Amino acid sequence: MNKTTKIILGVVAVVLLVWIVVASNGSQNNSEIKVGVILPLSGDAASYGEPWRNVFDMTAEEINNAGGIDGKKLVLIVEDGKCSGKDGASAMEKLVNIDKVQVVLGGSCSSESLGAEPIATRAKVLLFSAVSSSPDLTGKSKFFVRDYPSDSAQSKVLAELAIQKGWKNVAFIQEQTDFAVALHKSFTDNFQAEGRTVSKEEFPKDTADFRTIIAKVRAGNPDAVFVDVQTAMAGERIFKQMQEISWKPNLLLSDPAMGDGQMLEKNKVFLEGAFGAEFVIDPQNTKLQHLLEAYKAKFGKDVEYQSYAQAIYDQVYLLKDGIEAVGYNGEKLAGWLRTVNNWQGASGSITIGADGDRVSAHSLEIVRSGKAERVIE
Amino acid sequence: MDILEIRKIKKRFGGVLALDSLSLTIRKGEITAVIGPNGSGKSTLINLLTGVVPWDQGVVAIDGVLISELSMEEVAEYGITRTFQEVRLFEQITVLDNILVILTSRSLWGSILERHSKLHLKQAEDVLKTVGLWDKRGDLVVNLSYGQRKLLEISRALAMKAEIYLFDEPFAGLFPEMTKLVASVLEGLRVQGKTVVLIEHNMDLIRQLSDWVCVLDGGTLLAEGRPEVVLSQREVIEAYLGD
Amino acid sequence: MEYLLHILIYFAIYALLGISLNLIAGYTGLLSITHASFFGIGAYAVAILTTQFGLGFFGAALIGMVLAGIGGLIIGWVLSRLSGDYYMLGTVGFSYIIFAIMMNWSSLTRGPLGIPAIPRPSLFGLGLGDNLKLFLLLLFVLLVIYLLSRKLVASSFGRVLRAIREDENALRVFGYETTNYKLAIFAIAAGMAAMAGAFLATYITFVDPLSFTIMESVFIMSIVIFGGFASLEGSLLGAFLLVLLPELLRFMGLPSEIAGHVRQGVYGLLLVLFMMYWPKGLMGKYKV
Amino acid sequence: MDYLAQFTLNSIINGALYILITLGFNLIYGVTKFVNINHGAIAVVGGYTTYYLFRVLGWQVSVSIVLGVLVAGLLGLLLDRIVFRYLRENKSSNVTQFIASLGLFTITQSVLAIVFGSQLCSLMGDGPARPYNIFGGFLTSVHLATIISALLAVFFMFLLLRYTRFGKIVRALSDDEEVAKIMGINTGQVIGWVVFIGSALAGLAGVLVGFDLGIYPAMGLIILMSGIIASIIGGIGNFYGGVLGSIILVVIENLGMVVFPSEWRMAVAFAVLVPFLIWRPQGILGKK
Repeated sequence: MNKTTKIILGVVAVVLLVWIVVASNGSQNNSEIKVGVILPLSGDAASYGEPWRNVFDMTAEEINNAGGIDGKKLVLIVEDGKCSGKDGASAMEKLVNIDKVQVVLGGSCSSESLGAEPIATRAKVLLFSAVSSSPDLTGKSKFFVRDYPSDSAQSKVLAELAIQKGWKNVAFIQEQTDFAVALHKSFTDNFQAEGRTVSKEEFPKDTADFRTIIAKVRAGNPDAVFVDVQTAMAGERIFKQMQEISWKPNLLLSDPAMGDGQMLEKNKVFLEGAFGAEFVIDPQNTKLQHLLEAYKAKFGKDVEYQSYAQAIYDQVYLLKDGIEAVGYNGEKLAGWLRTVNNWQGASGSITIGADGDRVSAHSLEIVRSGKAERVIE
Repeated sequence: MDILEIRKIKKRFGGVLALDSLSLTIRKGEITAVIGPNGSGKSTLINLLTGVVPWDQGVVAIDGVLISELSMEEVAEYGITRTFQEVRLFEQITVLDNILVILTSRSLWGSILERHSKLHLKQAEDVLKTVGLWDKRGDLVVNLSYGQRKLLEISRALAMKAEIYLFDEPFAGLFPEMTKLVASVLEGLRVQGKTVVLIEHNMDLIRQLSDWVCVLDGGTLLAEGRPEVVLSQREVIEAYLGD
Repeated sequence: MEYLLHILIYFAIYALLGISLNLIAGYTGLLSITHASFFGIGAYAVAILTTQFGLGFFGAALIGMVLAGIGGLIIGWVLSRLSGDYYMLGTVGFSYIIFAIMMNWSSLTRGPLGIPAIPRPSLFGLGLGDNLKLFLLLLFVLLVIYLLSRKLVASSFGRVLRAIREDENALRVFGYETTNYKLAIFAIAAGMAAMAGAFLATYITFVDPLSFTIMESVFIMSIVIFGGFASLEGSLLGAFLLVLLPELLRFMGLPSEIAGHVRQGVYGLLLVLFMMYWPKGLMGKYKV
Repeated sequence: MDYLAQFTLNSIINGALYILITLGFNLIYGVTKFVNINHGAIAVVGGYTTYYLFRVLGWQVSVSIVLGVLVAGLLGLLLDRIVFRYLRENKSSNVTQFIASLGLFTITQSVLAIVFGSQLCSLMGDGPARPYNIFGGFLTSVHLATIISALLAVFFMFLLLRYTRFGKIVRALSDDEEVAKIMGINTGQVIGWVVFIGSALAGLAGVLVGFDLGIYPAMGLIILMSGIIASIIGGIGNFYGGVLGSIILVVIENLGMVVFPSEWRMAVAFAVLVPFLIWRPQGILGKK
């Protein structure tokens, strides 16, 4: 590397620095509302980020076509959080300091939200997540709100069912994500008593080969198997490989699997009689149907991770109502969101408690010929 | 007085018997030449004496002390040092550093805390001057010519200030004036009473320099004695020209 | 300005990692892909000790450095017999084992949940909480470690390391216990990486296993490769470019779903080009 | 203990996959003498090509499989010609080539992610493959295909190496490149053929994984790591070593799964690698 290339590199480095300083006092022109979004777009969790990004784009386009918010155009600035605290913080710093947003929708992985939250609190920017479900985020900061229920509610309902069914040993096949870990923990707290046991086999995200895990769980001949996955696709791979060793145990599903109508339909024979708990999903919900059709029309395929998609869809519309009510200000919006009560969205009625979490009425459901039907006690 | 003695040393590499119960004595303060056609066991002998290769059977005595095995690190403690036939220097650092690394303290903490005394630099200067490389001290070794690298290896050995020097074909490929320089270095060592073991093919140099000659063939000692006696023996010449 | 500070803090952390890895890779010729694991050990030590045992930042960071140093000694000893791409494979193996411990030992590290709410450092009661003070502290540490490394590299110890890099067996014949030197430098560098991890933990106030994967080790290795082997200033330049380059790509307005992959692809391409045309890196003095 | 049958069958299936990967890897290592990380990504490319032809364009399945394997072989050859031949001619160390292969791996993975997205795509379409009950355990048609093709590959390679002139040359080359050169062998051309065959085998493995479990861009490293560990245990560069190593690794992994929780699977595999690296880096069958 002779002298000249070193000089060129030096110049490039200086230009970089100057550009960032200049760009860092960008401004919020008043003809549009710039809102930040943090999603995992590369690395291991990219398989979640891509479909969610489509939902964000579609929803924003829908709002803008219908006249935007207070007549202003909604502009989403998407940053890659790579599902890690470090990169979540980087994305947040950029959105807050360069794009000067008042609201950031995200992070998706809880690690992104945990990384971004301190920055949001310092900069008095609303961090509004539709997907992060880690219990560590509950009531953590005035500026953190989520329209996705914490997981303990869901597990409690399923634990009660298991006890009522008289099952003694429930085996978990649990994905190594914050969501799934929390689900297992709250289920165990509610179920493990009077001689009832919970066993667990974990698998890293994006595992494809479940053969040995399934064989091992089967060897413990549990009364029921809790398929505790973050995505319906992971569930689908497990069901496929269970059928390949023709084993049909009693099944409990986490809500990402239970909420994916398309996956239920495809595996309806195997999943007949499987239980799950979701916050009130009724297929007749007009907004939900509209979301599914609009997504299919725009992207030519059914929406993946339906339970998250609807939470994202509602989140953007909730934000629209909030801005129209209290204006585009992070602090006021954070306060306003906490007052939301029984707001009708694609994911049913949304009420957000004082601790910033969505109060959920998780209801027990059972799969009947490919459909998730509510079980009325 | 025998400073180095090996008795009935056997060394086998897979099917090949490199050294076949070889016995040899090296006298102190003398230049002993070890000659023989390629594959006669010369390099194996040197590698054995510098702990690179363990021996299967036999005994090695240094200064009368019997030792069962020799690791590379201990070789210096026994006052032995060597040069390498294929020239193994520290390529991407300077000539001076190649010498200083030999002079400085061996202990871990010593080397971290060591202040560079003038003594080290002086010693390095002397050693490099003897081989005429002092003005090249700032160059990276990788940029030196073949001859200069050979000379640097020799100066590195000198910097060790050892008792026994094993030179593995030091003259190979040298220009005449460099050959004279190296010859004078060897004679200088003899004057200081040091012991030199010289592996070389050039018969004139052997006659000129060595006090004693051992001829190896097929891993055994074919003959040994004064150069003029040994080199004229029929079977020695045959061994060289035969195969 | 806050954003600039954020990037400069990341630059300092990765410069620390680059310098420490350069001591092993550039000066001693041991290309290790475990560095992110020591980075992680330091971060987790601070996270666990401050949140569960109530230690202060500096005490926890020190313990983290000692732990990483011990880890470095063990891994260094195991790998001391290997060289070349075998050595690198061994480090990949250890890198994965440590990542699995971070991810699976949930009673200690809370596994994928990670550890939130890590306190900011404070010295004799005066808070060093806000980013500027934290950055100045980090800059001070970086300066100290940079100067220490320069002195280490210039000393006889540094010269022995470079000789080990060039021809270890030849050096052993001249009486050097080379394994001890390799272990020493490996432990020192591991400690420095743990210090960088400590700062990451307290800056982001949250750690999770996904920040310390094998690909992170490869990223730190590429800082040393681009900057240049055996040149501490090269590592500073490498960290400067590789931390700023991705941030710049954020401004490029690439459609963000492919921006991440484009960045990954570009940096892979650079790895290949550097190995082919500039194996010494931009300011390096040693060709691997 | 009826799951014992299922465990053995699982071991056989995984063993077959590892054999396919190690066969290709070992063959290439024998002549190029460095650990090529991109080998894993080439397997995934094979899988994706077949996916694109068969599932997207709707071509005939056997045609798309053959083309998938060929594309993988050609890509391996192409990259060898562009990058690694240049490095070989410049006498680059195996470490340099290792890092270059790491760069290529990152590029291939990013391109796949951009073109096909990061979603997992299964070549099987929906629905499970039909299971056959074999003494208590279950195998599907895809698993049978995997086992048969692994056996065929081993047999074909055995014949090729043992009885053909090309085989003798390859064995001479893997023993000692200089000797082979002296014997007047055009090593460049032979290496080209070996890389092509090895990459094609990797492509086959990628296709079979695609049918059985489905593929996603980041899968390359996981597939390859097991292959590398198996090669080292058995004896890297040695034809039988790969096969033996695969069987041993699979047995240890599955035994480990009985004792340890399943999330420790890869960590167990690496933990097995470490003692081999220390005491027998050349593997069971290899020579020093």
